[in-house]
Amino acid sequence: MHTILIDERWCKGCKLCAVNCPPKALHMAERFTKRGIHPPELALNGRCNGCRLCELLCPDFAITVTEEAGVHL
Amino acid sequence: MHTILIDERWCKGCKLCAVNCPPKALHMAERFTKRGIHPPELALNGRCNGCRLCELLCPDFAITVTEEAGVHL
Amino acid sequence: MRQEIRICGFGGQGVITGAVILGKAAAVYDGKIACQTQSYGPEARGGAASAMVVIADGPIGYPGVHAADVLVAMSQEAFTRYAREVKPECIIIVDPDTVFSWDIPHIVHPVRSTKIAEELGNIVVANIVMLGALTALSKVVSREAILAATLASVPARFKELNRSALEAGLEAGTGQAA
Amino acid sequence: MRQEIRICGFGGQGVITGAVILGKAAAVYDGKIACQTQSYGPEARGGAASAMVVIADGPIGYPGVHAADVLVAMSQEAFTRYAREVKPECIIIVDPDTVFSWDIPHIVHPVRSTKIAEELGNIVVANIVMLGALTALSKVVSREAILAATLASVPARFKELNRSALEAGLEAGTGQAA
Amino acid sequence: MSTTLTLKTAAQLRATYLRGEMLPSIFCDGCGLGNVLNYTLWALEQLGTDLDRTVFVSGIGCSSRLSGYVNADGMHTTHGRALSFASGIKAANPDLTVIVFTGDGDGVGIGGNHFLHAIRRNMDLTVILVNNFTYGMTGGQAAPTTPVGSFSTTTPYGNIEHPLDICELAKAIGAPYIARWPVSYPYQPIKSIAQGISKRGFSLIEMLVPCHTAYGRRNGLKDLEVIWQWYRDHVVLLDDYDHITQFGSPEEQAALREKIKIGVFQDVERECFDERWAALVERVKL
Amino acid sequence: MSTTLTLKTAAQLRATYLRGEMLPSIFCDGCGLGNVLNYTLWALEQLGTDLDRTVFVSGIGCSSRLSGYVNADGMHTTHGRALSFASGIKAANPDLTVIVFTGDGDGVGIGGNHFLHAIRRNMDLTVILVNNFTYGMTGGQAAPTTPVGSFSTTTPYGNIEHPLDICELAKAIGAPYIARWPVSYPYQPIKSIAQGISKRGFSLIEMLVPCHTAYGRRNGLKDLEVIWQWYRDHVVLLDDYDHITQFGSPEEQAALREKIKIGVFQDVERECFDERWAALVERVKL
Amino acid sequence: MSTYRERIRQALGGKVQFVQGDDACAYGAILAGCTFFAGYPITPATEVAERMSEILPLLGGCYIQMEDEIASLGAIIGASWTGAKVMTATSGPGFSLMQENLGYGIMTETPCVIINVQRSGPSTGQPTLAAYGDMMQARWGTHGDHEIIMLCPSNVQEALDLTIVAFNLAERYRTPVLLFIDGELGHMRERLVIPEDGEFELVDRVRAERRAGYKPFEAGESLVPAFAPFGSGYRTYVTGLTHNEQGLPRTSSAPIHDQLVRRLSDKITTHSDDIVRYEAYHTDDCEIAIVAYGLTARTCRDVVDEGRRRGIKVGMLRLITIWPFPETLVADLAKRVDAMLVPEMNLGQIVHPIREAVEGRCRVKLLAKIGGDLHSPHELLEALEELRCQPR
Amino acid sequence: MSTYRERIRQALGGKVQFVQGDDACAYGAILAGCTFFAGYPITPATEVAERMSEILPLLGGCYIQMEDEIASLGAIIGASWTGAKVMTATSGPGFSLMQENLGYGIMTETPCVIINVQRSGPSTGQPTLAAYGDMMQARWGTHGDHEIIMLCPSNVQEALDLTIVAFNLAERYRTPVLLFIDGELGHMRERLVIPEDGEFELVDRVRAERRAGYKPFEAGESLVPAFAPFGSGYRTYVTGLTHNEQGLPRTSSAPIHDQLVRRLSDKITTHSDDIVRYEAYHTDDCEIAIVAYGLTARTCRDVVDEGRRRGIKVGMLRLITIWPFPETLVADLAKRVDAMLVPEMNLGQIVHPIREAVEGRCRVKLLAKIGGDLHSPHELLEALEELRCQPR
Ligand SMILES: Cc1ncc(C[n+]2csc(CCOP(=O)(O)OP(=O)(O)O)c2C)c(N)n1
Ligand SMILES: Cc1ncc(C[n+]2csc(CCOP(=O)(O)OP(=O)(O)O)c2C)c(N)n1
Ligand code: SF4
Ligand code: SF4
Ligand code: SF4
Ligand code: SF4
Ligand code: SF4
Ligand code: SF4
Ligand SMILES: [Mg+2]
Ligand SMILES: [Mg+2]
Repeated sequence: MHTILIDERWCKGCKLCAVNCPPKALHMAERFTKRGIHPPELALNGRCNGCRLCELLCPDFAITVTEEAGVHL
Repeated sequence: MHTILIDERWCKGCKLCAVNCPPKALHMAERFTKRGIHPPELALNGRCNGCRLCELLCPDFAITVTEEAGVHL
Repeated sequence: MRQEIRICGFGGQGVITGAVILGKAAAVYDGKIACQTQSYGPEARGGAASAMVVIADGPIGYPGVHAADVLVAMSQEAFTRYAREVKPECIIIVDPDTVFSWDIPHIVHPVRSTKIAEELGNIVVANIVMLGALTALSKVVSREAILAATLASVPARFKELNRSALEAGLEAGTGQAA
Repeated sequence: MRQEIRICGFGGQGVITGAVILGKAAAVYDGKIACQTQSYGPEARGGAASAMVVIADGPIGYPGVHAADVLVAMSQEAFTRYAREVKPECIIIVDPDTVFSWDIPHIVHPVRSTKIAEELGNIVVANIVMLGALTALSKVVSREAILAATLASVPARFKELNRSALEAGLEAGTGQAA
Repeated sequence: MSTTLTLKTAAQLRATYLRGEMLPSIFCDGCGLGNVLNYTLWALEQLGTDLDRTVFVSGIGCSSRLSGYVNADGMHTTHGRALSFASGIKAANPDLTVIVFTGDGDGVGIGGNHFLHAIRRNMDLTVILVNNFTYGMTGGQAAPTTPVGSFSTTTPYGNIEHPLDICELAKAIGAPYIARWPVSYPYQPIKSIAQGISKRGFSLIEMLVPCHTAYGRRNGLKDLEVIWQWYRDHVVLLDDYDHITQFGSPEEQAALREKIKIGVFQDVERECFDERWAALVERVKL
Repeated sequence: MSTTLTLKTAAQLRATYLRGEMLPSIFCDGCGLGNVLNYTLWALEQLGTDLDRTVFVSGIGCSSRLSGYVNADGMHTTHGRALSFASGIKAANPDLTVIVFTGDGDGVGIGGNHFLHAIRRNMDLTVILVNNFTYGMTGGQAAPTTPVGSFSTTTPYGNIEHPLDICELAKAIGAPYIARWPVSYPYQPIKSIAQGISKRGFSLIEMLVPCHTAYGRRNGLKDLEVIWQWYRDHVVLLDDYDHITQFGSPEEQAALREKIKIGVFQDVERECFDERWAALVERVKL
Repeated sequence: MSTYRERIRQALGGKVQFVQGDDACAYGAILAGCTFFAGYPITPATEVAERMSEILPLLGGCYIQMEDEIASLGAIIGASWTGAKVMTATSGPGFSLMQENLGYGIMTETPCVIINVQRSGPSTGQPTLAAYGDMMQARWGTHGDHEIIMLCPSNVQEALDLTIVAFNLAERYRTPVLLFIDGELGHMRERLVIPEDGEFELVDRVRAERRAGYKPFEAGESLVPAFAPFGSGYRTYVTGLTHNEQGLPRTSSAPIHDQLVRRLSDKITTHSDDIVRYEAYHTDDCEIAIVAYGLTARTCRDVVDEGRRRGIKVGMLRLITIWPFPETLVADLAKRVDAMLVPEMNLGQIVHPIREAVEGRCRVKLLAKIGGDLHSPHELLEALEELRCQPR
Repeated sequence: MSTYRERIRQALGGKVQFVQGDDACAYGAILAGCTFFAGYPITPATEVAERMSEILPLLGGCYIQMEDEIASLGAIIGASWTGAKVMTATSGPGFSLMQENLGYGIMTETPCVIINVQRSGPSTGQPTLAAYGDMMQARWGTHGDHEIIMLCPSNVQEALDLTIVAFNLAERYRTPVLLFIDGELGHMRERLVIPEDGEFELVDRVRAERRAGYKPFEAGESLVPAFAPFGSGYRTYVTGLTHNEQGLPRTSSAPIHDQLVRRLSDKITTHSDDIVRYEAYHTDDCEIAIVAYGLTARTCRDVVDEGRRRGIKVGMLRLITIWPFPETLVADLAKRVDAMLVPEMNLGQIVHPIREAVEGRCRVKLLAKIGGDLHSPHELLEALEELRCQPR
């Protein structure tokens, strides 16, 4: 089971990860980060297949796919 | 019958006219001009066919083909 | 009389546009002297941005803000940085969705400009909401002037949106002023 | 003692090379102080060229020629221009094939350098012929020095040609000096 | 060269290659410049490039800011001149790997002449040129790559100048490695950047990067999804291009005219400057 | 367009087109630059160009001195920048005929970027670029056109840099008219220059001119006859080239590699800057 | 059909506007009759180009974005020779690149206007922040001996007004004229009133009148030769080489060079009365004079008022023309005051010609400030107080 | 196998030579340890490049001819960051083009040497003739605040000696150093004695010693940071933007900008004692001082001798370091003399800082000469006589 970590200092809420996630496992959270943006979060645990495309397409190195439990940096 | 005029102020004695004259009608004179070079002159009157290649190939606009008698400018 | 207004927040929130419209309202429609400046980092898009307007009756020398008479803050970072440079009687307006804490000895007027704008259908008019609130609360420019300046500054197809945003802001501000 | 030498003519006649060899003879082989300068127009190739050498026992201040002690002229134009800037006792050497008239109150030494060079097989050594003549007539440099400097300045395959030219010049000069 | 990207996690990649103190980047949210950087780092990782012996050079522009994020020697120079500084570095120390980040404006606008001559000399540089059709950093003026008819802050009535095809230009001058990829393709650019770095001589990887802020905004492409889609719709693989040219229907052929060719344009061997210089020195040195 | 040159005598041509007070030229004896000038004047004569409405622009170099000899408006600018001045003249007054004389160093050495962009914009200029393989005016340093192995004052051990093919470069950028001729061919350049002037858009006529003084001297080609012969031996007409490539013997094909292609490389129509600008103004003007 | 002047007003829009210093420069250019602009984007000068690209097509003029600043200046010089009034705009890095062609413009006596919206250098420095670090570069940036004209406005309205003046001076003296503002003023918005025709002077370069005997670089008493545009049949040859009055190269003649280069210099220095503009504020009776220019001078005005309130006899000489430097003006002032305070947004540049002019006749105190912030009224007052306490 | 220093001597040839000023600069560079040269031909500086192109391959160094002067300076700055000692050479038009990258070299603290063999400007002017028209450009040519080091030899031997000094200063202060001669000296041939190792100083930039905690732009008391070449694992980021001690861009911080730019300036001005070189000739008791530099100073020496013979109490201060300007030196001299005569091969350039330093303490007379000819001893003497007759 994969989960994702978001570096909230770096994430700009651009949605590229969510838009390009093949199984649409990500959506943008309602809440604001300190930077004033909506960060992505896993929509339903278990949908993520660990393909890492989000990592590759995130322009801000803000997302990490991991098999460990998620922590916000 | 053609003859050639040389503008001695401009001629640099490069020989291009003489070298490229198809009937070899030109040769370089023995004498020096004021610029210290040997100017071209008609080798044998009558050989020149008036083709004007010398005019076209003279880089210094120094030679004119004419049907009038030659005068040195 | 010299009045100093600062509008600040993230780059991208339209704080500069807001200040430009404010200045235009004063200079072109209220017939005052006005001078608008700004400061931002290379991170214009996302970093801290601050726009200043000085409004006066005569020539304006130093064009910057010494101590604001009015402060509009649309991000925590900007608030923290600029809340120090205000007059004791400064009118302070913040968006409580982006400025979380405002522990200072001033009355702070919270105006949910982002939310109001989102509700109006486009987050980009949050700055116009703030202009409305500012006009209602501070009276640095007239209502007529700010409306005229706003409408003159936006493309035709956005005029209605902006008018609504301004009115919503005026309303929110008037409520606060009470 | 300061001695000023000018070698002048058309661009392309090697007047500068001549002066360089002369300077080198003085500075490197005669152990004197020497300074060589030149002047030419954009028409370097064909226009007037003049090269100057100052030879002295101590540091050389002004590097140019005030009034030449030795003048070598290889074109009429150059002669006409520079024959004015000479000392009364100036040694003047000209090539009578390129300098036609020299109506001045100095003894003028005609040396047919171009012709001599042509006879030696290459017109380009006319300048070296002149160096020989100059050495013979003026003694600004020693014969050993001028020979060494000449040989050091030309590619191996031209050494003999240059040696002959220098000797021809020395001979022509010695004849004149007589 | 494999394109398996499982060797390291993104977190490890970051820790190894990035200057943490430089992040978040100064780029707009969603700007593909970050992707270009990401792909570059993966290429370095694939090659096992020694960062201690690698220099990242750039000019001035959004794209030229990329050099600052890599935790290696770097040189952020003057606008348009990156290739001359890079040439100096490479010529003075051919053992270094020199990678240049530049923009369309920096690289072939003001810097076109250095581009021309660095390729002519075949300097052993890997040039990652970001083409976003605009001068992004200064807010979206027309660039030499701006399509005809496009709007920009200096072409308020539509651009009238022919845009430059950078890869074709590089090919005419003789660059031994040339590729073009849009940023929406992650794997191919990684491979091309790695190939470019491995190549002795000048390598050009032109990255098509959407600039939604400065360019997109004025051309109906402000939305990130929309502009990414535009790039998907407007590119054609070199092979497909050739295939359609030969066998396609008239409509398919007509559609080609609107499309930008992508792929590897050139991959040949050609002796580079430092090899030839070394041979010359070998021949004459005392 | 006829190539009969009987309309005027050389003396009349001189009187009409030359600034007498500028002659004799500053060029070396036998330098082909004079021929280039001569051919240009004949082309003007053929076209009946109005000298009062023609401007000759140049940069700095021996070749760039040519503008000074024509009795017309002229602008002798800074080194490498002729095309930017010329672009300004043409853009400001499209009714003028603008002819540029430049050198290989001036035009595509230091000036390469202006070359690139003037072509990209398709400025309506006729550029007569003299390629003599060297920086002549400064005494013979290596130029971007110097052949590999050649000697120059700055390549005392032989040049190692690849020379640029200027016509191919212009073609890649899209110049609508491109021709290359050696100076020993008189009639073809006259025709090409005339065609170039008539063409709306950027025309390039590259003239191969022997520089026996600065280049030839160091490469066994000091003698005028020898260097003229070199050019005769080292050129091949485009048609012949294609023919030999297709049908030639292996030896003939091998020989091609040493040869420079000459002829008309490009002759197409392409809307030029001032036409497009005029259309834009027409569309928006008050 | 409306006249060209009417269309200009139409293109510029409302009479009272709230616009940036950069915009004002563009408006000034259009009002002055500029029909050709070539430029290259650079912060914080880009808006000048942007405005020109919007307005010029409306008026049938030409805007062209070149490949760099070298080409931009080249293009406007070329265009100027067709008779057009021309301009370019840039900032430090671009101005550095323009130096070679600037010298060409001077040597060929080409009217043109260059706007430099200064940012903080050296090098790329602080691209978005204000500075006055190119003041001496304006005077000495290109190689060889030359004079230059440079104007320095203090507010948005003056940016417009002085741009018109810059064009007029360029036309009158046939020389490149520089107008220097800074990133802060360039991006500052203020009330701008667009003047009516007739409210400002409009100068056109003197045209050649007859072809016979015309020498393109022969100057009469004005020291400025008459101009014949390309295409008018005068067949002018223009070269950056030393040239005779005919315009033909004469590169080895010392007298021709001397005569030419001195004339180019003299045509500016001998007309400095016409060129020099300044504002004297309470300088009649002052003991301390602030000598300021540009943005800083705005604050200094406030400070003079405040200083007087505090009993300091302070005044301000605001330099509007920086080059040619108003040497006598400053020297005369030096005779009358105890001290001069020179606040500069650089490490001390115009203080050099000031000190040179002062010749020790009064104290000169530099208040240098760099990094992007303006001098605050407070620090200026402090400096004043300090000067007051240190008697000579 | 011979050592590198031995091979240098072999490559340079005979110990006593008769060569040009340009050659001497090249020789000096090689002796100083220069291994990288990038350049672009220009009269009258081309011979420097030609010599370097001959010698460097013999020693395994690198010569590269770039596409222009901008690229040439760019290339040597890049090469310098690999640790090489680097040089380029040019003349006025090329030096004008170098201004932007010169500022970059200053801002990034890159050791490099630039030779300017001055010709007569403005613009292309007189390409083959001598002038000293770029003296102020050297100081002020690039945008933004900065200091610069510039040396000015008077003869061929000194051209070699001072080129070595230029490299040493560049290395010691990590900054571009300019060496200015003129077309006449550049092409003048004189006796040159190639000094032995040990007869001259050789300085190398201070190297970083440990990676831990290394900040590439942190400077100690010397104000000069320690250098870590590219490829040595220190991972240095170099930018022309305002940067912190780590080298990272900080473009909106006024204090960081102020600190950086003042340090760059101070590292030169505070070491002026080490940098300033001059020659005082009979200045102890003189009443009139000739203040001269470069080629002109040669003639002035003769003139001082002749003047003394004629009973004029004349001396000469020959400035060798022009920038940083030796202000106190000149100011002190001004206190002791009646008048200064400043002969310049320009319309008056170094006379400005001289006048500024003099502060009216003595008369200052400029003797300006342009057009290519040197001041003749005669006209210098005339000027002296005139000065003597006009008492203060
Ligand atoms: C000499 C100079 N001219 C202009 C500029 C201003 N400038 C900075 S970035 C830039 C454009 C960069 O365009 P590009 O290389 O395409 O990069 P992008 O921002 O689009 O990624 C310009 C014109 C400058 N810094 N220096
Ligand atoms: C900025 C600048 N750099 C260098 C020069 C010196 N320069 C004058 S002409 C020339 C070379 C010209 O070469 P090319 O254009 O090929 O003309 P050619 O003389 O060979 O005909 C150079 C480098 C200059 N005048 N200006
Ligand atoms: S792509 Fe990256 S920056 Fe964008 S929303 Fe996702 S995590 Fe955030
Ligand atoms: S790893 Fe793949 S599936 Fe999981 S969130 Fe990222 S893109 Fe979606
Ligand atoms: S070609 Fe012309 S210049 Fe040469 S020799 Fe003949 S006439 Fe004289
Ligand atoms: S006209 Fe023809 S034949 Fe007569 S001299 Fe000239 S080239 Fe020879
Ligand atoms: S302006 Fe464009 S290129 Fe620059 S960061 Fe923003 S999106 Fe990217
Ligand atoms: S140097 Fe070469 S190009 Fe120049 S005039 Fe002489 S032969 Fe012609
Ligand atoms: Mg771009
Ligand atoms: Mg050439």
